[in-house]
Amino acid sequence: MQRYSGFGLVKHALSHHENWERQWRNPTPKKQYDVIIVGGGGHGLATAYYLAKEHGITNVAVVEKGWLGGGNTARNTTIVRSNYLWDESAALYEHAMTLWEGLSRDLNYNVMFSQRGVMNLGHTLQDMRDIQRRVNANRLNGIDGEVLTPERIQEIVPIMDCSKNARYPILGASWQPRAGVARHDAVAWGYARAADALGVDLLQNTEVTGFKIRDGRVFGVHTNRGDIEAKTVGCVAAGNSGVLAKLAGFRLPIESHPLQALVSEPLKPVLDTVVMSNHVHGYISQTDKGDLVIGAGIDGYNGYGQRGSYPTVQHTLQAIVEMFPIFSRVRMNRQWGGIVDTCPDACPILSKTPVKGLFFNCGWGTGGFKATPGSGHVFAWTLARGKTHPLAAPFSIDRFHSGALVDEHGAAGVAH
Amino acid sequence: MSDPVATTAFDTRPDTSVPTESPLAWSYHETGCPGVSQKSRVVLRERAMLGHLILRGGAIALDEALREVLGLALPARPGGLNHDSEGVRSIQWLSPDEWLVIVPGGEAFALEQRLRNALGGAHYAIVDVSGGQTLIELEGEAARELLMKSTPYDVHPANFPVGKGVTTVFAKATAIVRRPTEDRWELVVRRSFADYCYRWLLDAGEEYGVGVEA
Amino acid sequence: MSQSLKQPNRLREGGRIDRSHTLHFTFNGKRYLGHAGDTLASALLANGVDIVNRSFKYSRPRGIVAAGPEEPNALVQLGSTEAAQVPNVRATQQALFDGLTAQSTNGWPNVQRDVMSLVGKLGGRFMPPGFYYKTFMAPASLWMTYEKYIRKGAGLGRSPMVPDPDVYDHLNQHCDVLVVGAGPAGLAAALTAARSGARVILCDEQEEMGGSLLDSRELLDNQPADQWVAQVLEELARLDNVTLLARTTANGYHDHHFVTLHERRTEHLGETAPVVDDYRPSRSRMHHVRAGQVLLATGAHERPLVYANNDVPGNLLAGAVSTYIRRYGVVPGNRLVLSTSNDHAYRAALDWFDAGREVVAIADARRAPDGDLVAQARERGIRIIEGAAVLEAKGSTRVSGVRVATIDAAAFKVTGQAETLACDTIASSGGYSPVIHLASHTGARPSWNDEILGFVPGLVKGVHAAGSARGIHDLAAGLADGVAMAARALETLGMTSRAIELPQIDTRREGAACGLYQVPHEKPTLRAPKQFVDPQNDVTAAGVELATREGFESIEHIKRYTAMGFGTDQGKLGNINGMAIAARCLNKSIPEVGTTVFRPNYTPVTFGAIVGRHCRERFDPERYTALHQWHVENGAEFEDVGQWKRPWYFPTIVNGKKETMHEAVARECRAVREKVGILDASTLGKIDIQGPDAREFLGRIYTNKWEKLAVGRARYGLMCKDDGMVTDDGVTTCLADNHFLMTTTTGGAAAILEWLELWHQTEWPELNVTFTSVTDHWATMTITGPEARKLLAEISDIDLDRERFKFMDWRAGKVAGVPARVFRISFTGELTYEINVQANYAMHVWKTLFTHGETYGLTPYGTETMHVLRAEKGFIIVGQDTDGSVTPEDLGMQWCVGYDKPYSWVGKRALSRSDTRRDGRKQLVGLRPKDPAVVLEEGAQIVLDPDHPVPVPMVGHVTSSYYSPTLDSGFALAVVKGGHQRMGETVYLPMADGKTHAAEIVSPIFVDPKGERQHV
Amino acid sequence: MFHIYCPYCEELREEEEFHPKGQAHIARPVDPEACSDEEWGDYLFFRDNPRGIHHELWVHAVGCRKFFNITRNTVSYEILETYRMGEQPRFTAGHPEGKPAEQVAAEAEAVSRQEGVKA
Repeated sequence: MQRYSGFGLVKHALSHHENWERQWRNPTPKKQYDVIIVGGGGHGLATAYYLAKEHGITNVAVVEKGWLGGGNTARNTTIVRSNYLWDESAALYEHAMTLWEGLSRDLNYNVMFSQRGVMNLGHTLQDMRDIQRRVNANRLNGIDGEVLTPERIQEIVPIMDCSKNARYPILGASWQPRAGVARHDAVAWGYARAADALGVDLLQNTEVTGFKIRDGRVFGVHTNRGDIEAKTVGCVAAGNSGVLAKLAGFRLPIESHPLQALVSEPLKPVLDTVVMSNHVHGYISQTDKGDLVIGAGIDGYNGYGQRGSYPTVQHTLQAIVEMFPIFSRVRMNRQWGGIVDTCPDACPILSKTPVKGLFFNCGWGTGGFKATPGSGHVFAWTLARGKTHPLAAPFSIDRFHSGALVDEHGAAGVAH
Repeated sequence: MSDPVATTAFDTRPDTSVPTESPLAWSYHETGCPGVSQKSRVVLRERAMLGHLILRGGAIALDEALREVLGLALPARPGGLNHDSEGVRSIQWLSPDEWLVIVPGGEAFALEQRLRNALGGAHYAIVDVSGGQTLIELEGEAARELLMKSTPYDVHPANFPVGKGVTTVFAKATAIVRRPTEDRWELVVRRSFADYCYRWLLDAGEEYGVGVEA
Repeated sequence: MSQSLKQPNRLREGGRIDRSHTLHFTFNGKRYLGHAGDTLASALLANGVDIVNRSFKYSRPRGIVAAGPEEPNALVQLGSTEAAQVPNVRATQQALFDGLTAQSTNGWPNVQRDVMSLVGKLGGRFMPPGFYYKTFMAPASLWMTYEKYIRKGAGLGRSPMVPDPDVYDHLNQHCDVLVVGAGPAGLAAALTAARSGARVILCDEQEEMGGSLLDSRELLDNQPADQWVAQVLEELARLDNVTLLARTTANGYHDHHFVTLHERRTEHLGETAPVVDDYRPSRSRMHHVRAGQVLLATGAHERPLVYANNDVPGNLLAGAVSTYIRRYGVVPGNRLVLSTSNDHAYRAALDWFDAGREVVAIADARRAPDGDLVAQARERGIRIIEGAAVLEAKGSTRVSGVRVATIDAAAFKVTGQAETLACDTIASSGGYSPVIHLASHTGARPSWNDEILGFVPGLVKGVHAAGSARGIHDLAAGLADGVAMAARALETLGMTSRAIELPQIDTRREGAACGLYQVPHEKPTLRAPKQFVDPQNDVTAAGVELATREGFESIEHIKRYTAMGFGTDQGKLGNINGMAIAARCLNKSIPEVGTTVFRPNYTPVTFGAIVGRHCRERFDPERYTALHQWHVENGAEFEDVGQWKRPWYFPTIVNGKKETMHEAVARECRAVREKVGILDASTLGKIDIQGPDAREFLGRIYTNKWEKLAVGRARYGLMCKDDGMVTDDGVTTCLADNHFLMTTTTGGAAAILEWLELWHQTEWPELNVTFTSVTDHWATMTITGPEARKLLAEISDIDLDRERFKFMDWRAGKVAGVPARVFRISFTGELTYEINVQANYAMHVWKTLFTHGETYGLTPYGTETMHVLRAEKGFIIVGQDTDGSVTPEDLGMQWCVGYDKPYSWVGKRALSRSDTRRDGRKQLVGLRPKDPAVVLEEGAQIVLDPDHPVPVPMVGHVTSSYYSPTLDSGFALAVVKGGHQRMGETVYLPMADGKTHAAEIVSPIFVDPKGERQHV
Repeated sequence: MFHIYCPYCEELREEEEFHPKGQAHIARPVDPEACSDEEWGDYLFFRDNPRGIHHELWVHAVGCRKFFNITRNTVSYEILETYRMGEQPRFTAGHPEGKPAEQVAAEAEAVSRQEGVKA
């Protein structure tokens, strides 16, 4: 793999950039692999990378029906945080956070992970109870965080309306300084390049049309480019997980919903942190290019159309202008939608399935991007050993039968 | 009262005169009433303290009872709104088994009693909701445009003839929108949302010089 | 302030501007003149302003390229005051008004001499696409420092820093046919639909309707085209089934023909909406249109050619040149070279020539151009260089010349010797892309059409494209297409279309265009001077090529790697060229490279317009009870509970000082425990339930039993979802045998009503029962405390004898002369009467209670005191002491679970799942802090071993915690793993400040554990 | 934003008046106590989540308050039909163009005879 560095950049500039290598190959599918990963988004690519790097399993194919990182990786609002309520989710997301902190160097690809802090606002007394509960739990779990007063919030974000005149005045916030944002596309590309360099075949425009299953065991997949065999198959297909499960002959406790986001036109820097409000329902940060990136809510119906309903966007902008009245004259450039796979308890599924050798990693709902490295790391371990990683154990499909849900709705409301 | 536990029907109106407050009392106090002037292209008027009854049950039995008691037919079609000849008593379709009757204040309990007598053993329910909602009239050339600002429902005459009423979204609340006559519209709003709706109407109606007839 | 009073590029006559009406404006601190009818862009060009901005990445000087929404460069900051600032206004779409103040968004110290340009010049080559990803990695900790500097260069315009003085609103519209675009096809379509009696909305984004007809060279019925426009508009304006919306952009096409139209109502009048008669109209208005059928007559955007230095000011689109000359009377230069791949662009040269300025040459990429416009150019003696194109522009702040050579477009080669021509303006045209954006919003994929060398829109049912928007660029054919498409739309609606007579137009012969996107250069693309594809994001042909070399082969990857199309113009100018370059590099055809997906908005829309009037006090409704005024007048502080404003506490003035919440709550609590307090409980949800099966229904939906509840009695009930988790609670009263009144939590009212309906309508339709919300009908006043009976007795005719009106009974009677239902239920543990009267009489009853209450120390209290009092009794608040993972058994409420009810009620089955049966579930307990002065933090986590290293195992958390004036100590409710078995154990609560509190697990009932006080 | 035909109000209404309530035709097991944990979990949580034709339950919350079903394509979002509780869809994954009316009637008849299955 061609090493990237500032020095290298200068060297290439002098040769008119004619000598850059491909970041990844465009290989022809082999007949057989040790492991097939279905889904070439951030999670799938990370899984492939860690399989190769940590477990020495390099005979791996990532099968992607479109382009790498073209699903929710390309469509989210890039927020990374780990201040989840329950021990199980906090451990998983904190595992991801630790990996985030070294990711650019590990991949030799600057994913622009920017720890500019994430603030979750509270507008009601119950919001504040929930915030205190979560921050206290985070602290005892070793995750950074504090509860901010409105005065402190105003210091950190001077442009926010922290007055009592707001319809739902801000009563406080949780604050995770290590949290922040990353450059979403770069995460997919960085993992893709690093995995490819270790020998992983990244098969784009390759759609899985079925699973080869015999005696309750998977031994490969059918694709539009022919059959590919492997004794271990991991599905990491986010919104399309339900469709894959159906092909494998079972159902999941998952529904795919539209989740929308939007950006403003680029503005001179005006907002340095990430501000989220579950109560008035909007969250916002500003990219290095100057766009305000704004996340809207989930639409209540199922949808694979990568678009949602207009009122959802309207309500979100109302919330944003409620928090930041100065943005009223700022203009919205573009909106789009992703397909989020949501579980009833707002937690993921990292699990064996009724089919031996077939594993699913899905149900991340609105929390997928921030989990990318952790999800891939834990899932690679699971695929490599054929048994569930301890951090993944609470997230098995079985919990929907036993009732042992990890209910993040409790304190996170809608967890983005 | 003799019966310590009243029967299902319960007259909530005092027989002596006690002070009452309409759902908009706070709004009049806090927000005030912009006057009606030459420039007013829309005028609001609250018809407070009317009797509002919800009827539930089968259309056939209710229709018969209503004709007998009120001389009014039950609107069978969705969105139907029938008025008596004086135009003061009305019945509106709300759902396939639910209707709203609005009568002058003070008539509601007697009407309920008479309906119960007429309905006998039929399956039905009558619920007095007089304290829970109020009626606001809108009149004037800009009334329809004011409604267009407020509700996503199509209020164009082609879609909203006289004698229609629908429950729909009103700004961020809910309201029943009715068209009793060619020039007059009615909103039936819930008490707790009345102030919000009132302030919304004044704000949205400022463009039309909205006035309030107190 | 310097000023320029000449408009050197303004023609003496012609155009649609009003020369008698002169307007003043300021750009980058300099004053200029323009005319009514100008856009900011036309006025700047009239004044000979070349540089309007600096580019984003390389800080290159940029000028105006286009005349419409595809303009990538001329983005300005508008506004003379802080409040009026608008970032990133496109000068080509901003009507000039008197006093307009604008400045370039980039450039320091100014746009003419920008120090960053040095960085761009020297460093540009070190900033290929994706350079961020390849560097700034070491050391990791320094990225934030690098980023700080990178961010300094971010953004175009700036946000205002004070709130917006303007207002915005929405109008909900419905129509049979929505016609987007009032050019030839749109006008013909609208007229057809209108005459046929359909409800029609016609919108157009420009200041005037007419589209390309406003600068057309063609005659309609032997009259200038704009006269036909005027006739049609006059007729449409007269018809009351037509709504005409000028200055209105269809910015988003949503599902089922819901289209948002953004009408700029005052942006042409001033920087804020002008106030007339104390009334400030909305600055802009969003029309929410639900259309039966939609006709997209959105026209086409011209594609520029991609050649070296094509971003130097003085490079314009050919069509823009014509527009500026014919519509605004502005010739944006003196000596023109036109580079074209088609006939249509010849208009620019003809218009230029006819305006009396020099056309140096036309470089036509076709070998033997042959059409009527070509002939007209030849007639004028204009030099046409066949088979050639402009390879490169010369000049830095303004075009000074061009290098032209013959090329082989297919082989992507320069075939001849380049010739240098002196000029100051280059007009280019690489063909016309139908405006497919709105159709693309619907999710339908466009398809490539080789005939027109462009994408034509994919169309979902009910959407029709007409005219240029589907590649029919010929005027007569476009008009006819408008009529035909309108007829098709009307037919779908079941309406008969009435034909209209179309104007007579002389046929014009046009030669075939050739496909030309990037113009070859003698040097390979990576070594040639920069050839811009997307000037706004400084995306070059070399950048696109580099991306493909690095393995980015999907067009989406290329766009993302280079940022192509991510600007505020969403790639209107550059996307197709970029795709063509990618196709060349990848050796594929354009359609093989892929289509491009456009998203709303078509052009950017102010947040305010989307928000409308739903801001500030109207952001969310505030719901009030019938007693709200009294609460306000008596100094209540309010708590937001759902949408309700509930009194939180009632501070009084003691010794000239307002009580703190703590003081007020202590006083209110004592009043209830010692005398009598009063709470406005009207916000509780109330559902009237009637029917012979009402009791059966209650038994199925509640966890506990209802079959024996007698008339006159009330009972507490708990509701679960079918997963066994508690979802709501409340008291339900038996009014008559088939008639119940259910109360729900304040926040749960609407959801529970829907919940009941869900079960009734989908699972148990055989049950004869109805549900009606009566929340707002009844006002509920709770008087509670030892003196409650005496107080009530003074103003009620109800027999309050403790034997005849027992705890959990209700009675009807009169209170203060008003018919009331009085419930003897208690949420405080004290003797309590809940008085329910029709809300219109509530204020009278409430005030009467106070008239009589003084003797008894009647004290109003709010939600905070209510919480303290109920927590002292161990009564839960659903949503505070529960969180969706708590069963009735976890709460220790087995007494409220009918295990042996015959019907498997909602939630029952789930209680026997393995996880709900296991030991060690979190259970509700009381906590007594070892230090009575400590009030534990709500949300504090509970541990068994405070010295355990991080991560510290947690066994539960505090759900409710207060100071109890009755106990004179802090106390709390908590959920603790296996808590019911841990009574008496000590647990620890390590806090953020480093302190660790110890507490004892106790029963959750702190006051009156036997419950005697409520029975007195 | 969807435009939804309410089969009770008998007209098209705006999506804002409705709430989606998930997959349609999920009947509560007739005898919950006889269900295994797995069966109960399936009923509570497991869903078809199809890409394409989907039957879903909606309620006309701001309107007639009636629940009804919608057959909708989850990719194009096109609504193929709406129908009342107790009725069966004409458009299904197996019949994307719609079943003949007689077949629908016969199926509805068959379903209505099954006790306890109203959803």
